[in-house]
Amino acid sequence: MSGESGVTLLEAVRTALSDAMADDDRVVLLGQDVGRLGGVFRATEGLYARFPGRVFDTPLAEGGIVGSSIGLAMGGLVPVAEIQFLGFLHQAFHQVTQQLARYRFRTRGRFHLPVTIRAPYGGGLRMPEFHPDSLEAQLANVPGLKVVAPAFPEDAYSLLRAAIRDPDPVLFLEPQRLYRSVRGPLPADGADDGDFGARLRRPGDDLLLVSWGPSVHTCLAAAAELEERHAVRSAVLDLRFLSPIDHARLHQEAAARRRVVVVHEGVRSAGLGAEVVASLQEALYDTVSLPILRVTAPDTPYPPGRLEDAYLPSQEKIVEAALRVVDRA
Amino acid sequence: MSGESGVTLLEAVRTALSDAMADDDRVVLLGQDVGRLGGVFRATEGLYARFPGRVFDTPLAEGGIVGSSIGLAMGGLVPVAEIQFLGFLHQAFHQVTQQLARYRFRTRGRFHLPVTIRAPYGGGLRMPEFHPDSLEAQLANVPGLKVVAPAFPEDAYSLLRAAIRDPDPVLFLEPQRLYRSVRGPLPADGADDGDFGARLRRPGDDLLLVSWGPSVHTCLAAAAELEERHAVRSAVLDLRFLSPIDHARLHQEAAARRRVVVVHEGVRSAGLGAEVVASLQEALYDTVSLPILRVTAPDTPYPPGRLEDAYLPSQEKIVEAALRVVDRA
Amino acid sequence: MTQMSTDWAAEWAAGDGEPLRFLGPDGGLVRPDLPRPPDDLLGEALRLMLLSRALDQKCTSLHRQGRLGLYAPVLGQEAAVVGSHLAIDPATDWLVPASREQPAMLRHGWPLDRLLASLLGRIDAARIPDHVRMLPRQQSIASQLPHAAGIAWATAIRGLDGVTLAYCGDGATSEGDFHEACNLAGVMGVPLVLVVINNQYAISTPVSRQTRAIRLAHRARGYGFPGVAVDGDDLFAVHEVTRQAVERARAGGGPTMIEAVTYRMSFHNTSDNPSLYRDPSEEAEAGLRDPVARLVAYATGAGLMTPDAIDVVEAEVRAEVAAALDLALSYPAPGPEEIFRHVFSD
Amino acid sequence: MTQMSTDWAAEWAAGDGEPLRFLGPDGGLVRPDLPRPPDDLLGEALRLMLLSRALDQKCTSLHRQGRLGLYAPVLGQEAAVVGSHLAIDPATDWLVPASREQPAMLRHGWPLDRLLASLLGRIDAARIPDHVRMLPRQQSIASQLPHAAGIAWATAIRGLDGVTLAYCGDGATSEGDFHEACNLAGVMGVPLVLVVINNQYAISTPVSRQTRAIRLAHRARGYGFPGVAVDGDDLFAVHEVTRQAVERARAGGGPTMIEAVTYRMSFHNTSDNPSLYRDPSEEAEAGLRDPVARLVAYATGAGLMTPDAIDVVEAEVRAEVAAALDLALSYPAPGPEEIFRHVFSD
Ligand SMILES: Cc1ncc(C[n+]2csc(CCOP(=O)(O)OP(=O)(O)O)c2C)c(N)n1
Ligand SMILES: Cc1ncc(C[n+]2csc(CCOP(=O)(O)OP(=O)(O)O)c2C)c(N)n1
Ligand SMILES: [Mg+2]
Ligand SMILES: [Mg+2]
Repeated sequence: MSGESGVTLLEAVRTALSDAMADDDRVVLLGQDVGRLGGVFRATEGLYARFPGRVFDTPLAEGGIVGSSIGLAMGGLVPVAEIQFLGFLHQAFHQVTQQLARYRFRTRGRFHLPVTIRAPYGGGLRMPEFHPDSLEAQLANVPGLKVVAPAFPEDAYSLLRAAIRDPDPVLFLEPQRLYRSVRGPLPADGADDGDFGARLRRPGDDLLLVSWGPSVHTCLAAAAELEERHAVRSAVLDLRFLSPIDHARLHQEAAARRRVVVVHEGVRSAGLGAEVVASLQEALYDTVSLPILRVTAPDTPYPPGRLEDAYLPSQEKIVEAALRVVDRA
Repeated sequence: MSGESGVTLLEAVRTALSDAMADDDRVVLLGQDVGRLGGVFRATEGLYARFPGRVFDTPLAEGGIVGSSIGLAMGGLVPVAEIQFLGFLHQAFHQVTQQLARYRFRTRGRFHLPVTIRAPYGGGLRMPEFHPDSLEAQLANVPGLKVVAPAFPEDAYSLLRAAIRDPDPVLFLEPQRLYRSVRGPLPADGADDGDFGARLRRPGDDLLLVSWGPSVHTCLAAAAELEERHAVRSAVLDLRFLSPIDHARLHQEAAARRRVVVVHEGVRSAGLGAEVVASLQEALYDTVSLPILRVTAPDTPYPPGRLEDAYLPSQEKIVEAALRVVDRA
Repeated sequence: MTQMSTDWAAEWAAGDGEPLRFLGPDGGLVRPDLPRPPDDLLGEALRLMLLSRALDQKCTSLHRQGRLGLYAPVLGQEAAVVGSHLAIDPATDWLVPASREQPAMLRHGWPLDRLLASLLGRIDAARIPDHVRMLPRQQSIASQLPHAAGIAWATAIRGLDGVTLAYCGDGATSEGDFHEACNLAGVMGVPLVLVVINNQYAISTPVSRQTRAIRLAHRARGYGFPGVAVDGDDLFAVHEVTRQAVERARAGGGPTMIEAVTYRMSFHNTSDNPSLYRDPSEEAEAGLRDPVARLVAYATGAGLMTPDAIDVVEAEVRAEVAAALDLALSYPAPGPEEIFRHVFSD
Repeated sequence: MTQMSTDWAAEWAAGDGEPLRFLGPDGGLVRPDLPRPPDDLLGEALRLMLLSRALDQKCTSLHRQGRLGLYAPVLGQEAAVVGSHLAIDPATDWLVPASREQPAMLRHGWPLDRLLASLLGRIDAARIPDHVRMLPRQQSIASQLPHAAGIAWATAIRGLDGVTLAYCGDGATSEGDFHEACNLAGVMGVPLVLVVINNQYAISTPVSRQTRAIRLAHRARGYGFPGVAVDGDDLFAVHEVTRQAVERARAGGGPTMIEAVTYRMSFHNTSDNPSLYRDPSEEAEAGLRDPVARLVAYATGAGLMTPDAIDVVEAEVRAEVAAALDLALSYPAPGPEEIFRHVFSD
């Protein structure tokens, strides 16, 4: 799936932004360095020139970016804000949790906020502190927010288009490690398919690997190794939507296999994997009479440099967990 | 336990602060209105007069309160900061997650931060937005933080003393609804007992109710009703420590009963209850072959006024969940 | 007063920081160099200010009776709020309140019965009408300011001519949101008028513990736009200074920061007890600034209104509040299902 | 220069906002009214500045060879950093860097080999020695400023006489943390000297898009303490202005904000490509400001140092960097167990 053909995930993001701006002139972009530079990853490259007066370099203030996006939406625009790295969303957390997520509820629908917040996240690029942090569990605990995490160019395109069209706020988490390393086709008709569910990325009857974002690809690699070296056929479920989660699909795929491993880059405690396990336990307590293992980052801060290789959920750790779950059967 | 004798939880907090300041002159208090007024709940009443130059009213800026507490600790003091309401910790979230929680790790022990952050939280008092929010799940997802939530005056005293003595940062969550409604003794010797584990608040062989903070008391009321009206004997486990969780004790008490209900005021999705269930599922998948139910707030923003009665986990909902779990047996 | 050409921000900046004042505490005009304030302004303003007092009184007593939740009166700050709001046009302009600017919300188009409904927890009846360009009260101090900057920015991007009038308190100026909003508004040159209601207190914290700045309005220069401090108990000065700032914003001249220096004559809210942190003598002295008494003294002194005429207005606004309250109480209280509505679009 | 009595903040505030300058781009002294700078200052400063250049050069080439991670050079900002740091005493005072102030970190007592170890991921060897009063680099823009305010506050509460010298960039001044830290420092009157290194850019964002303020130093008045803008490429002006601010802070006179106006002559960091957002002609012109060339011109012009003597220093600092690098490379890389250490006290 991370083959040679098609566009990169970064190009898919850029194309989605460009098409959304072309289709709806209420769409504006704002963020740090998204203008002339085109963003530190070049996700907005060329848009500043192509859409004059609709792409804005902001001052260095995340709270101001999210807070003013709320006002831009109230003022009739459709802002797509970039937070340079997801870790820095904490600078704006009060605006996200207290304001962005609650205006519709607070005003009984008088105001609703078609705001999309894009942010690169995830490890593997030897980045400094904060830049690789995965905050999805904290965001999934915020009522009134939708959280989406694509793992493939096709999703990056269609889910970003859907996020921008959504009348409510969407946090769009972009796996930075995959920006240039993953290629794939864009959706045929250039639009999204309106499927807001989880997706099975690989079939397999023995075991279910559940993940999202960057670690979907680690799971796929682990699944390949499990098949080749251990004759264990693991299915890989890509949640895609982290809030709300597609519980129905999750239960269905887990029930079909009775063996489950959840994988994510965020820390283990109170991580989103816990929600996945809790959801499965309640629904399938008598079917999944097996431990559901979580392969995650440990409960320590994200370490510098090469140490991240030992910190992140690796192919090796996933294979090991999968074998444990299967052997127990 | 919420009997008539002893001190209120609020008095226990005040006494702990006062004793800590008397024992160690490096201890200073800061926060909004904690000085002359003694705090909006009067938790620091009298301390401004009793400890001149050691109790500070700060400007209205939570990030500055947490951020300067970090500096005060580096400068050789032991700051105890009050965030007027836990919901407003999001204004300071970047200082909490990126800075307070990580300096020891970042500097390989060159700096450690004996900082205590106190914050009232929880519902039931008809408060405006944000004031009742329960953020413990988000805090438990932050590596490098300890999170403590007392439910009784005795714990409010001893755990706050322990938090202030702790060489590392502690988030101390004070259940505001219990401030004046719960009474109890202070620890005999006035010091803490060094037990940092969960506590069984009520015995019972049929079922385990797991909770913390304000809802421990809702669980106790539900347990009483279950016993009287349904002859169901429910034990109540008060976690007390939300990060790290006392998994060993949790597993032990759950294994002994095989039926578990988790109760908290925070929203359900990615709530701390999910971590409790996931921890139990992995450890006891073959013992607890029953659904572990979560009685929590729904995945919606905290509602205004009387609506909170329908929003919060009530005695009625807990009893209902408990009976479901027992019947399934 | 539109013909006046003085640049108030420039005049203030050139001075020693003292707030601009046209109307003295005794109700006399202190600027012979200026034309007399328009009489229609006086009438509309006085009615709104008296309505505000009647509302404060009613809500406070309802709270005492346990019939209404927390209430934050605007008592003593009426000239600052009414004088500034009278300078905008609700038909085109936006109002972004902090939380106690009730008279501004009313003039902007939120019906009195709806406002009361919100205080009584009748959340659906309290819904701000679609045509009213106003944000709800903000419970998170200063968080409304980036929203105000964004609304004004959208107006500029879309080439509309609306101006955004935002309020915040002296305490709010210490929050990062205040700073980020002001700086963004400056860089983008948006049509925003920010009125800082400096009522000397943030709950128990006096402004002297809030900042060491002599005047908050000095902050504006650090954002590259004009700032001006004005006697917040002087209806005419507040109005004229705001009018000029709105005019500048409408003409594309960017934001202005106005510090209205006033005093919170009452408690922070109905759960607060000021005697724990401030001196009765201070309150007594501050009472002499009372903006309503000042305006009444001017009106009667200048022979523009008789005491009787003012009594009539007071009786009318009290009746208005009573009638609106009955209506508000007639609206249904929300059922539990409301918890699940309006989280996302259905 | 300690005998000088001019209040620089006052002189600057009285002017038109132009940064104070003692030493012109051509290396000539432009203030005949001032005594000649002390020669010992020149020697120490020039060595540090040349060492900084040698370090920038080495780290950049190591990065190009894939032997070192991201690196952020201080090229072009040496006078601003060195001139200000030379005004404090590492034995009593605290250093709170932003991130690229390498020469300040070195002078404060972080050995060069340790600094290089940090860039090479040898995290334990890089540990700041216990006796060195310095915070590590801060990756979260402006987040170090409340820490600096808190350290200075603790010094005041404890009655110690240390001063805290903190740095941040022009971009950092837009963050709420900048505002909250400055306001707190003002209210508490803490011994803090904040040097804003205005190098004209935050990655690709020019300061003109960062704020509409004419000079960032004007912000100080809004916090109630002195502010002053200085030519950041003029070692002597930066040093003297900082020295006076430190003196004031030590005497209990509270914080000062110093804006050092300079230019980021290089890329933001080794992953950045400035040609995408700025004009080569702009860089060429800015090159004329080069603080090192300026100081060399002064030293040689005034006959205080010969070009040969300067070549000797350059050779020495290059050797110093090379030796420190060998040492740094000899330190062990961390093993995976390090991930679990230093999360909490053991
Ligand atoms: C972010 C945040 N922090 C703290 C509070 C608690 N609080 C409510 S009102 C208030 C004081 C506000 O003072 P000011 O801005 O001067 O407005 P005023 O009440 O004087 O109108 C505080 C601290 C809050 N609501 N929001
Ligand atoms: C809170 C935060 N937001 C964004 C970033 C990404 N970032 C790193 S450096 C930088 C620019 C900083 O500019 P400035 O403060 O002027 O310092 P300079 O790089 O010029 O020394 C940005 C936006 C960050 N590190 N932290
Ligand atoms: Mg106030
Ligand atoms: Mg810069």
